[in-house]
Amino acid sequence: MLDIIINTIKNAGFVLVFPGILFVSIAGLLLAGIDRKVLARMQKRKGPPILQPVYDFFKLMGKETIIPHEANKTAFLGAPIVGFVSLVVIMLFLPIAGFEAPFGIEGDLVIILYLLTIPAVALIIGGSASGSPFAGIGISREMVAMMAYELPLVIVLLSVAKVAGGDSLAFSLNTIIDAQAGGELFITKWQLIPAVLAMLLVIPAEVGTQPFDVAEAETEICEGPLVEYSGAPLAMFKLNTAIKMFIMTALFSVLFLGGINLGIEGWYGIVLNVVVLFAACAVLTILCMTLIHAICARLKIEHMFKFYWTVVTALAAISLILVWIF
Amino acid sequence: MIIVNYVVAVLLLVLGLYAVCTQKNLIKVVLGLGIIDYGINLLIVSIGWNDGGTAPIFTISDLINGVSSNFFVDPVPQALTLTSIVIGACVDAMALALVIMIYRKYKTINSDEVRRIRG
Amino acid sequence: MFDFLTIDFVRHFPVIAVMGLFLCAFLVEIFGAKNKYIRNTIVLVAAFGAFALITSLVKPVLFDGEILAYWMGNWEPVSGYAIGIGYEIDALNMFFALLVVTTILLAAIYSIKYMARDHHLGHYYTLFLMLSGSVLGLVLTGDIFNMFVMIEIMTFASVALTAFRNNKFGSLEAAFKYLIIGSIGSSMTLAGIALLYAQCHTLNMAQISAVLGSGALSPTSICAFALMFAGFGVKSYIVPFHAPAADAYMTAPTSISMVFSGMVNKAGVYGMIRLVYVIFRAMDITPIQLFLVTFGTITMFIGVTMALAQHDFKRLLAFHSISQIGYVITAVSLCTALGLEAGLFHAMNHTLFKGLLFLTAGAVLYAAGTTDLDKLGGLAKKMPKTAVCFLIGAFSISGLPPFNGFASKWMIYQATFEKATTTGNFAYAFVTVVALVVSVMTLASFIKVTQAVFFGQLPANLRDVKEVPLLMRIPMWIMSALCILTGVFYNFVQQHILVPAANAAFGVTKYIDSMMGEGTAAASGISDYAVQGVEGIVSIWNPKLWLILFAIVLIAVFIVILTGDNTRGRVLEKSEEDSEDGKYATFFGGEKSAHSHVSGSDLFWGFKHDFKGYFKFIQGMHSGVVNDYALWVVVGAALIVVFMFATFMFI
Amino acid sequence: MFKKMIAKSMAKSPWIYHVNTGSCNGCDIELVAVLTPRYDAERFGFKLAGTPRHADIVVVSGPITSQSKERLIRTLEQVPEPKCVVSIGSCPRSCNVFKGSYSVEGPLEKYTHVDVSIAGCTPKPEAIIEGLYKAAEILAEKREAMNK
Repeated sequence: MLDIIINTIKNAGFVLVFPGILFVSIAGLLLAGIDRKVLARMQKRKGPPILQPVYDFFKLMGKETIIPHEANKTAFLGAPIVGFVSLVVIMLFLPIAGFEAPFGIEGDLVIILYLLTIPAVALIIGGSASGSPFAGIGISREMVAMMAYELPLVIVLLSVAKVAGGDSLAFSLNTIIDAQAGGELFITKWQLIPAVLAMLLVIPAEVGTQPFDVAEAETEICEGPLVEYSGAPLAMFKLNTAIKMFIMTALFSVLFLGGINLGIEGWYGIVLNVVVLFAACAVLTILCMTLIHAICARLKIEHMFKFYWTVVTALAAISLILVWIF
Repeated sequence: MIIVNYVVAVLLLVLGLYAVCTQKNLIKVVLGLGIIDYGINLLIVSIGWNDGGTAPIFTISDLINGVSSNFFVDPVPQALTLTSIVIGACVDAMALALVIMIYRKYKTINSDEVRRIRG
Repeated sequence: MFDFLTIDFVRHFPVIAVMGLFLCAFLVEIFGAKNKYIRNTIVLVAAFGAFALITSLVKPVLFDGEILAYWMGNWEPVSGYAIGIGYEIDALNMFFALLVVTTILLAAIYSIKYMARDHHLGHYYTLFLMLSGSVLGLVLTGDIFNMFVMIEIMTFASVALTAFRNNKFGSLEAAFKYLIIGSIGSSMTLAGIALLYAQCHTLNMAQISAVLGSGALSPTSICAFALMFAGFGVKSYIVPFHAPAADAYMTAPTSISMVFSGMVNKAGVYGMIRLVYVIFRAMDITPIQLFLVTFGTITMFIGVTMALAQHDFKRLLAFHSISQIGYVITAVSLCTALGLEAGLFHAMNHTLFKGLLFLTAGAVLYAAGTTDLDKLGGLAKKMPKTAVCFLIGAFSISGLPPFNGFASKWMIYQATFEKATTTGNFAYAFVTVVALVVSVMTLASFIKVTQAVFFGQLPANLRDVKEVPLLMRIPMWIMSALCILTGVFYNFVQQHILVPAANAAFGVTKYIDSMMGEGTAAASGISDYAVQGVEGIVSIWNPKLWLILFAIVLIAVFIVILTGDNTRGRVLEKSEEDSEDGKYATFFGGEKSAHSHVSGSDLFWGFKHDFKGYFKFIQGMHSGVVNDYALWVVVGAALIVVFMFATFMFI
Repeated sequence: MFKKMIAKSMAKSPWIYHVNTGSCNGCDIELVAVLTPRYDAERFGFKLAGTPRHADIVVVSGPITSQSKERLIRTLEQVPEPKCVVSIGSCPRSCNVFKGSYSVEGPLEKYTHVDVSIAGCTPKPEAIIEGLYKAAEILAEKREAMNK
C-alpha cells in the first residue's frame, strides 16, 4: 500500500515537475525567449526580455476565448490540450541528462516519432475545426510540411538506431544512450555527420520557425490554422510551439550527444546535467533556428517540400548508407 | 494424342487473354472470358485422361468379382470440369446481362467509352 | 455452463455456420421478399448464428490449440488418400473466420437502416448472405477445389452487389470490370488447381502439402504455384491487380464496401498465406520473401498516392484498403515471428478501422446524399457522433497512438528493420522507410477527408442534415470501441490470438498430421518452419501509465480553466440563429462572412505540384478501360510465372 | 498567483492589429518604422498580429471612408476582450483634410471608444511608441476592471 502511494507521488512528480509539465514549460518558454532575444541582437535590436514568451502566455490566458459560429466547439477547444498532453508524454519518454525516462521502454523511438506528429495533427484538427478558409490553406501547408520533414527524420532515426544497435534491433533511446556512454558521442562518428546536418535542418521545420513557417504565415494567410484562436487555447498552442523547441533540441542531444550526461554522482550532478543540457539546447536553438531565421526569408511550400525531399533526404540517406557499409 | 489437348488448351487460354486485352467491344471481351474457361476445362479433362482407359463406371460383374478388370480414367477431373462449366456459364450470363445494362445506360459497348470511373 | 461444448460437438459448428448462411440466403428470398420484419429477422438470425457458432470455437482452437478436422459426410481418407471434402480449422483459419463473422454481423445490423430506402431488398440480402457464406467457407475449408468454388460464389455475389444500385454513377461499369478481372483471377486459380491435381492426385490442401513437400518442385507444380499465386493476388488486390477493386468499393452500397474491405480481400490474404506458408511451404526461400515484400511495398505506396489524388470519400477509402493490404503482405512475407504476427494484427485492425471508416462514409452518404469531397463540409456540427467515429477510425489507420493501427504498424516497422539488421539486407531498411512515409501520407489523406467532410464550413444545401439513426450508429460504436481496445490491450490480443495464428502458419506438420493422420508429414519429409511465434514482445504501454496520462489530461484542462478569466468573457457561444453578430463570424479580413470552404481538391497543393509528373502518370494508368486492367493482370501474372520458374529452376 | 501573473503580463505583451481605413499610408509607414531596429518596439513586447483574434490593441489609421466603415466595425467586434483602440495621426481623430468629403464618414469616435489618440500628420515613431505604451497600461487597467 505504502509502495503504491510512494510510487504515485513519484510518478505525479515526474508528470508535474520534472521532466513533466513544469520543467518542460519553463524550459520551452525560456528557449523561445532566448530565440527572440538573440534574433533581435543579430538584427542590432535590443529585443524583448527573455521572459517575453512567459508574459505572452499569461496575457493570452487572461484574454477572452471566442468560439466562432462555424467552429466545432469540442475539437476547437480540445485540440490544443491534446497537443500539449502528447508533448508532455514525449518528455516522459526522453532519457535526458542522465535521468532515466519514466516511460522508457523498448522501441520508444517509433513512439516518439509518432507522438511528435500529434501536436501537428492537433494543430491541423483545431484549425480545420475553426471553419475558416485561411485555416484550410494553413492546414494543407502544415500537412505538406509534415510530409516533407518526416522522411528525412525517419531516415536519421534509422541510421542512429543502426549505429547504436549494430546487428540487433535498437529502437530504444536507452540503447542509443548506452552506446554513447563511454564518451563516444555519435556526433563524432564520421558516418553520422550528414545525419547530424539533416537533423539540424529537420528541427526548424518540425518546430515551424521561419523560413519554414509556411503554415502559419501571418502576413500571408493570417496565421493559418491559428486564425480563429484567441485566449487560452491560443496560449496553449504558443506553449506547444515553445515546448516543441525544447523537445526537438533535447531529442537531438539524446541522439547525438548522449543525452548530456557528465557522469557526476549526486543531486548536484543531476542539476549540473540539466543546466548543461539546457545550455546545449539553447546553443542548438540558436544554431538551427535563430540563425536561419535571421538570414532567410520564408519559403514557398513547394520549395520547402522539394528542399526536404531532395537535399535533406539525400544527406540523411548518405548517412544511412554509410552506416550500413561501415 | 494427349499432347494436342494441352497445346490446344494453352492456345485457347492465350487466345482468350488476347481477346480480353485487345478487343474494345464488351461482348467480345465476354467471349474472350468464355474462351479462357474452355481452355481450362479442356486442360482439366485432359489431366484426368489415362491412355486406354474406359469410363469410370463399375459394372455389376466387377462388384461381384471384387476386382476391377478395367482400367478407367480419373473421374475427379470430370466432376471438376462439370462444376467449372456451370460456373463459366454463370459468369458469361452475368457478364452479358451487365453488358446489356451498360448499353442501356451508356448507349455504347465500346470499352474506351465505358470509363466514367478513372484516375 | 458450457460443458456441452465438447470438441466432438463443436467440430460440426463451422459447417453449420457456412450451411446456415447459404440456407438463410434462400429463405430470405422465399419468405422475406415482401415482409421486411421476416426478412430482417432471418438475416439477423443467420448473421448472429454464424457469429455465435464461430466464436464458440475460440476457446478450443485459439486458446487450447486444437485443430478441428472435419470430413463432410464422414468421408475419411482411404489408404492415405483424401476423398471427401475436408474442413480443417486451425488457429490461422480461426483468426480469419473471426474477422469474417464480425464483419458479417456488423454489416447486417448496419444494412437494416442503411438499405431501407432501396427496393428489392430480398435480392440484396440473398446476395449478402451468399457472399458471407462463401467467404466463411473459403477461409474454413481444407479442400482446394472447394476453395475455388467459394471464390467463384464470392465473385458472383460481389459483382451483383456492386451493381445493386445500378442507377448510381458507374456501378454497372465497376461491376463489369470487377467481373472480368475477378474471373481471369479465378480462372488462373482453377488452372493452378488443375495442374496441382495432375501432380498430386488430390485436392486436400494438407495432403497436397505432404505430397509436394518431400522434394524439389517439378515444373508443373511451379507453374501451378505461380498461377495460384496470381489468382490469390487478384483476390487480395495487390498492385497490378487492384484497379477494379477500387471501382467496386466506390460504387457498391457502403455496407457492402465494408464487407469487401473487411473480409473479401482478407480472404485473398488468407489464401496467399495458406498457399505460400502451408501448401507449398516456400516461405523460407529468400527470393520468394523478397518478391512478396516488393509486391507489398509497391502496393502500399501506389495505393496511398492514388488515395491522395482522389476526390470521392469512398474511392479514397478503397485505395487505402489496397495500401493497407500492402502493409499486411509486406509484414507477412518477412517470415519472421514478429512479421507474421504484425501482418495478421494489421489485417485484423484493417478490418476494424476500415470497416468503421466505410460505415462513416455510408452515414455521410445516407445523411447528405453524396460522398464527393468537393461538395461536402462542416458536417461535424450536424453529425457529431459520426464525426467522432470517423476521427477514431482515421487516427487508427494513420497509426497514431494509442489506437490499434499504431500497435500493428509499430510491429511492422520493428519487424522489417529487424529483418534488415539480421539479414544485413539494405532493402528491408528501405521498406521500413517507405512504410513510415506511407503512414504519414495516410494521415495526410485522412486530414483531407476531415477537412473536406467534417470540418470547415457547412454548404447551404446541407443545412438540414440529420444524424444517422441509432441502428446505424451501433456498429460504428462497436468498431470504434474495438479499435481502441485492441490498441490498448494489444498484449492480450497478441498472446491469445496472434501467437496461435502465427504458430499455426509456421507449424505445417501439425496441420498435415491432424488432417491426414499422425506421421504423414514426417513420412513425406516436411518440417516446421524454424521460427515460432514469440510469446511476449516488448510492450508499448505500461498499464499504470494510463492513469498518469489521464492525470496529465486532467491537469491540462485544469490549467486552462484555472488561469483563464472565470468571471466573465469565458466561452461565449451565441445561438446559431444570431449569426448577424460580427464577433462570432469567421474572420475574412473584415469582409462579411460568406461561404468559403477549402475542400478536398484544394488541399496539399505544394505536394501535388512537386509530384505532378508522377500523379499524371499514375492517374493515367488507372484509365478505366477494362482492357488495360486485364492487360495489367496478364502482365503481372506473367511476371510471377517467370519469377517463380527462375527461382525454383536456377536456385 | 495566476491572476497576479496575468495582471502583470497584460501590460507587457500587447499585440497589435493594424487597420487602415483609408489612410494616405504615411502613418502606416511610421508604424512599421516603430518595429525596425532603430526604434525596436519589440523590447516592450509589441508584436504585429496577423488576425484580430490575437490582438490586444487595434491601431486605426486614416479617416473612416464609407467603404471601410463596415469592415472596421466588424474587425473591432472580432477582437477579444480586453482590448484597446488606438488612433494614429490626425485623420481618425478629426478626418484631417478629408473632412467634408462625400466618402468620408469619420471620425473614429463615432463608432467606438478610442483609448489613446496619437496626434500628428504623421506622428513621430517616438510618439507612436509612447502612445502604444500608454494603451498597454490602459489594457492592464481594463483587465483589472474585468476582474471586479
